[in-house]
Amino acid sequence: MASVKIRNVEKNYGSLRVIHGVSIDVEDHEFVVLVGPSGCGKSTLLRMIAGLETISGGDIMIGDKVVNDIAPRDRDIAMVFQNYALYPHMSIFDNMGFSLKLRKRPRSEIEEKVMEAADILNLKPYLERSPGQLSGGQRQRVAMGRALVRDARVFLFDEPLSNLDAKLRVVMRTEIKALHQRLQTTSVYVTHDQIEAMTMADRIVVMNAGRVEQVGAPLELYDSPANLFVAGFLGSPSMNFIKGRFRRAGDGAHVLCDDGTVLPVPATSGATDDQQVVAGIRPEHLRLAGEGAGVAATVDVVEPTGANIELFVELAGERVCAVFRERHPFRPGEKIALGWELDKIHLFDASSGHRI
Amino acid sequence: MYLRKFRKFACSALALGIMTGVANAQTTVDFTVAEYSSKTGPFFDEVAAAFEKENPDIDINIEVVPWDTLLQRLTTDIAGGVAPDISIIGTRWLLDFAQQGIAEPLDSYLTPEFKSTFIDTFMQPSVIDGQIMGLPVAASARAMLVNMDLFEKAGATPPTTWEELYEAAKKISALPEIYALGLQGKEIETDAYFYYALWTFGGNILNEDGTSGLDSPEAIEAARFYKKMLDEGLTQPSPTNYSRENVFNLFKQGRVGMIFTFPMLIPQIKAEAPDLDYKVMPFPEKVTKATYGVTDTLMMFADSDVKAEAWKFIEFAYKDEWRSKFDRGEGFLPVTKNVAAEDYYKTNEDIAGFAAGLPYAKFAPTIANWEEIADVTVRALQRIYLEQETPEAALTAAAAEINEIRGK
Amino acid sequence: MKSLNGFKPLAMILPGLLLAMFIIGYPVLDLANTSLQEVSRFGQLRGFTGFDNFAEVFSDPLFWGSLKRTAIWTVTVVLGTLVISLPIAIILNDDFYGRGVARVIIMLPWAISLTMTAVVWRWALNGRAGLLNATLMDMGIMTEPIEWLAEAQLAFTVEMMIGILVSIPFTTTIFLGGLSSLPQDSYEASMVDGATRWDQFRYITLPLMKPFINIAIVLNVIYVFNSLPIIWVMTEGGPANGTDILVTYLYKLAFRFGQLGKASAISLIMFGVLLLFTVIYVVLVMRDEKDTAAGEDE
Amino acid sequence: MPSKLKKSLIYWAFLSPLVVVILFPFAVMLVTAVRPRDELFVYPPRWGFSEFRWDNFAEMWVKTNFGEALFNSLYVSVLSTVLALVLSIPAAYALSRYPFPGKGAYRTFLLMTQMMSPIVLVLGLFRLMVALGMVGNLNSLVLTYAAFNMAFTIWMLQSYFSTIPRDLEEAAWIDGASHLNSLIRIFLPLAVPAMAVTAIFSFINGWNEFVLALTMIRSSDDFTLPVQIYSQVAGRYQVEWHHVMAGTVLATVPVAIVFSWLQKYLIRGMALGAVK
Repeated sequence: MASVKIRNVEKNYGSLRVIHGVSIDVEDHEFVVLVGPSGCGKSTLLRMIAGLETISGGDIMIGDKVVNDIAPRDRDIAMVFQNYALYPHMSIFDNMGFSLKLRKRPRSEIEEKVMEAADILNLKPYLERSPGQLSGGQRQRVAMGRALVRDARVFLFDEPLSNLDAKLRVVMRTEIKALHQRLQTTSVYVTHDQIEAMTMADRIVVMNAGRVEQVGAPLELYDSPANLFVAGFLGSPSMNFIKGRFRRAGDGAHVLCDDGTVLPVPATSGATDDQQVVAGIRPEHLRLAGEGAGVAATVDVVEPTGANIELFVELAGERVCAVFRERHPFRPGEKIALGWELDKIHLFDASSGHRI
Repeated sequence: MYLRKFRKFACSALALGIMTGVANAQTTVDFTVAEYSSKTGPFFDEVAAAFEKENPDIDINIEVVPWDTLLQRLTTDIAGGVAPDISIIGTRWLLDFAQQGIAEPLDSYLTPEFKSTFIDTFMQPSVIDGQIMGLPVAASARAMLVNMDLFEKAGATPPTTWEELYEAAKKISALPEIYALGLQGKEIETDAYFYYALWTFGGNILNEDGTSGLDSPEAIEAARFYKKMLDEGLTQPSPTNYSRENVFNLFKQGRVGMIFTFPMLIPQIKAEAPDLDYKVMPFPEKVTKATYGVTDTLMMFADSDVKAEAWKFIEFAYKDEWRSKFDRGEGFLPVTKNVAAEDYYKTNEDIAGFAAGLPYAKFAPTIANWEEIADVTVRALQRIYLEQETPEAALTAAAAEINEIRGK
Repeated sequence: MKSLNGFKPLAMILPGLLLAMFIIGYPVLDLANTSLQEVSRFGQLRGFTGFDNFAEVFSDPLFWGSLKRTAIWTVTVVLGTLVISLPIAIILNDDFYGRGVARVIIMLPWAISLTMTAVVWRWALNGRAGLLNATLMDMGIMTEPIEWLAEAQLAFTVEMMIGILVSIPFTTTIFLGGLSSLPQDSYEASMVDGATRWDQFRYITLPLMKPFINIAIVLNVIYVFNSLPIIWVMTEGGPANGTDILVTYLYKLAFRFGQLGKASAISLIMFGVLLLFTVIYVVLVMRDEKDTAAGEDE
Repeated sequence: MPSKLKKSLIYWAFLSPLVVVILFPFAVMLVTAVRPRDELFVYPPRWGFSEFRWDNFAEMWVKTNFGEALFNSLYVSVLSTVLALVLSIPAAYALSRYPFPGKGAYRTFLLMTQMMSPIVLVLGLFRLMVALGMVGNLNSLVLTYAAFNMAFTIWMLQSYFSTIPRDLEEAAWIDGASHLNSLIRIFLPLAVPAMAVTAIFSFINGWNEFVLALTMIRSSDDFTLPVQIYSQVAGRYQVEWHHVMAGTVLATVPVAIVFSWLQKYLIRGMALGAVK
């Protein structure tokens, strides 16, 4: 197995710079997910690790060797492509065993390896078929099988689940995670789906417009997002943001919104008085306040998802979303009051977006 | 000009729907003209225009056809039932046309005085089984052209006999990158190039009994002579890559001392190699003197339904003024006595050189399947020049094959 | 949604079918009829003679010689064209400086008629006055001019090379069409799998190009088998019939020696040989190709 | 050195022998066409010549009636292409859209029509044209060229049409369009590249065809270009090579230009057609 070190790597297409000095260290056996909106450069970065894109600046090291100028085949990496990139004219068996055939491995070894991978991914009944005769899910598994057989030092995944239907995506997610726990191969996984990131990653790298916003464990990012972008990106439904001014009052503190609403915040916050701030509260951290407490809000839209109820309310002149496990009989237009644990609210500097 | 054409197609496209032909008042004489040079088409258009002025009710439709595809054109026309009324053909095909009943005998049309205008030697080849099946329209006799500069440089004298030719050849070939004799070995008239020697060595294309004369001792000796010249580098190498035209090009380039050619080369030399000093001489002789007379024939088609009008045009076209203009323009020998009597043919020593051979001119026998026999002969000669077979073996095999073709 | 009954498509096919049947069908029947008749020099049918023409053809040594040369001619030209056109297509499919110019030049031989190409080559190959010898001698490659068309073997080789040259544009275009329809991501996957450029060519490009190669082979064989102008203009099948292939021998028989019956027989035999080849090829080679491409989508 | 430049050099090195061999005849043509007549047969043969004799082209234009031949070639090539397309578009559409009895037989028939080369059929074709009373008329060429080209045009169009998604038309049908105007308004605009490709192929076949034109056309002012130029070489005692080559150059230039201009269509047409 091997670690993957990315040292302030840059990438530009002509004069346009798409990746600005990114540095990430993927430890041995780790499962790191690169997540971000489409066009943020995550796939480009992955392809640079694979060697399918040239590196404009900085270094990429696999294990302890700089691989900038090494051809993909000599980097000992395996990759699962977004639309599987299976060889249409070869059988599933040949598809999976192709990398070994290229390295002139004996037939018996190829058979053994392919059978083993087919077992893991229960592809045995389809080995003699051609890709055209398989379903999306099956083809996705063959793409993975091909990577398995390669038993490379690093696995690269380029949004492998994006072409699957929602149900199958959940199943495959768990399968990939189980596979990693079993094989412990260092993996770099690219996705735009933040739920995949949260559920699969040992560590997540949130990227935006060619820059790294934050790197950390899923829950660390979820609970203490470094900036507005990360806060808004992770979590579904996403965090609510309300602008206002930070005010200290006695031993407490609050945020005064433009329309006069007062939002209680922890006094320990490092914000300075009258600082323009953005208050962030996750929908599941909002709860119905008792009589006379909490902040006034009027119900706008009620969306039951079965497991819980997503409630959209008008609060401090902004649309805010709250999630409740219990089935309260909310009716549009009803006046309610919402409250939250002081340690659950986040404050960001309005101009820089950084966490305070 | 284009508009007229467009109208013509539009109405014929209409004709596709309705098959009725449009009966026109004029009678049309279809005349297929073989193309000797870029001057041929315009000349016959001029004759036709003049004729149509005098005979407004007759329209002459000229169709100019390249020589190489003339036989194919006539074959498809006849097969398709749209043969022309009159056509220029190679005399060597005349027998086939006559035998298949396609050519119209002209004796009944030919008035005695019109017949007397023709030079007998040229009339002879178009007479088959006593019937005149066509009129000579173009004639040439072959002769030798020598490059006087090369002869002076080599200190050789233009030869009159094959031995003298051989001696002179050795001197001329000594000159750097110069060859004494141009030897044709490819395509049309490759066999004629051999007949010049065959005849002068005393041989003949056909023996009295009609069998092929190719395996006669004289024929073999003539072939051996050519082969000797080739082997000793006295001719240009690989003759089988040299068609008639390629050999003449060598002469124009001044790279060859002697060639056997026809009068039509003279105007070319004047245009393309103006300062070439050449002299026209008869073929070298051994046993006899000989030259190769070649005529083309103007023939009328038996199933033409405008024979009278066609004949009228023929008589018109044979007027001295037209014949003289035609012969001079194309560089042919005259076929009619009056034109031959013109001083141009007396004073012009080039033409005189070619015409001098007429008394002893020999003609290719008008026999059936001539093209095939010629092809067999050419193939034999090519095998000899390529050293694939000795002259004797090649010629005997060829003679056998010819006899089989002729059913002798 | 089969919204149209079987009649409408037939109606759409009919006009084209009628024209083709009429314009091509009639002459084929006429040819068949002629081949069974005794025919005069000028194409007049002289009555039924059954298979005499065919018997005459099969007993003619020049026919067998021409048949052998036709096989050599077709195989060499078609294979030569394929072997050269594939790399050319791969290059032209890739992006490099001056690609546009290269494409136009490669396509140029298609813009000029075969007859003209042959006339120009014959003029250039002429022993003494030809520019080819001149150029080669100027470049010092040769000291003595070579008589390219003097001897059958060399002449035939030169003609085959020109045959290849003029077939390259058509074949390259077919391959370019094929190459640009290949799935690009398979190549990236193969790079990761450890394939060198040669492996990519052997295991991905070639197998996926099979349908295009087959089409190119069938069409080229048909066009090359029937190609008259190059050999006719340059050597007329000579010297000593050394470069005659069936179509030039047939043309000589029909229009120079006037043996139309025999010529018709040969043309039918040619059609038979070509038909046989195409049917066998289509059944054998292109059939198994059909099932691998079956069931394309989910 | 940037990889693209290195790659370009390697590619050009590989292409250069072929490019030289392709351009050689064109160079010979050009050099012979502009040479003064008395330098045609100079020894040793050389590329150079004393002066550009441009009026060779003018002389040739007049002497060989080149203008008329050019018009005839254009007339025949364009009309036969239009006729071939008009007849093959519905057929190709039917082949690609509807299953119908005898479809396989029809496709094999098309392939077989390709197998009979015109040379072999020239006598029969001639008799047919005589029966139609069209011998000597350029329309006979228009018909025969269209008939011989149709096999390829139908096959080419059909393989392209089958790549055009059906749902566009089906949507039009639902909107109430009849089959005919869905074909014309929706389908054909999408098929323009394929039609361009087939048009080029058919045009070039018509432009360069020789044997049929030689047999069918009688009077020299109806000759098409290939026949007109060939007639200056075939069997004449006096071959004016500078005119022959001048004619060949002029006959090649228009097609070469059309070619390079529509070239990208050709590739795209072939590609999308995927030649199934």
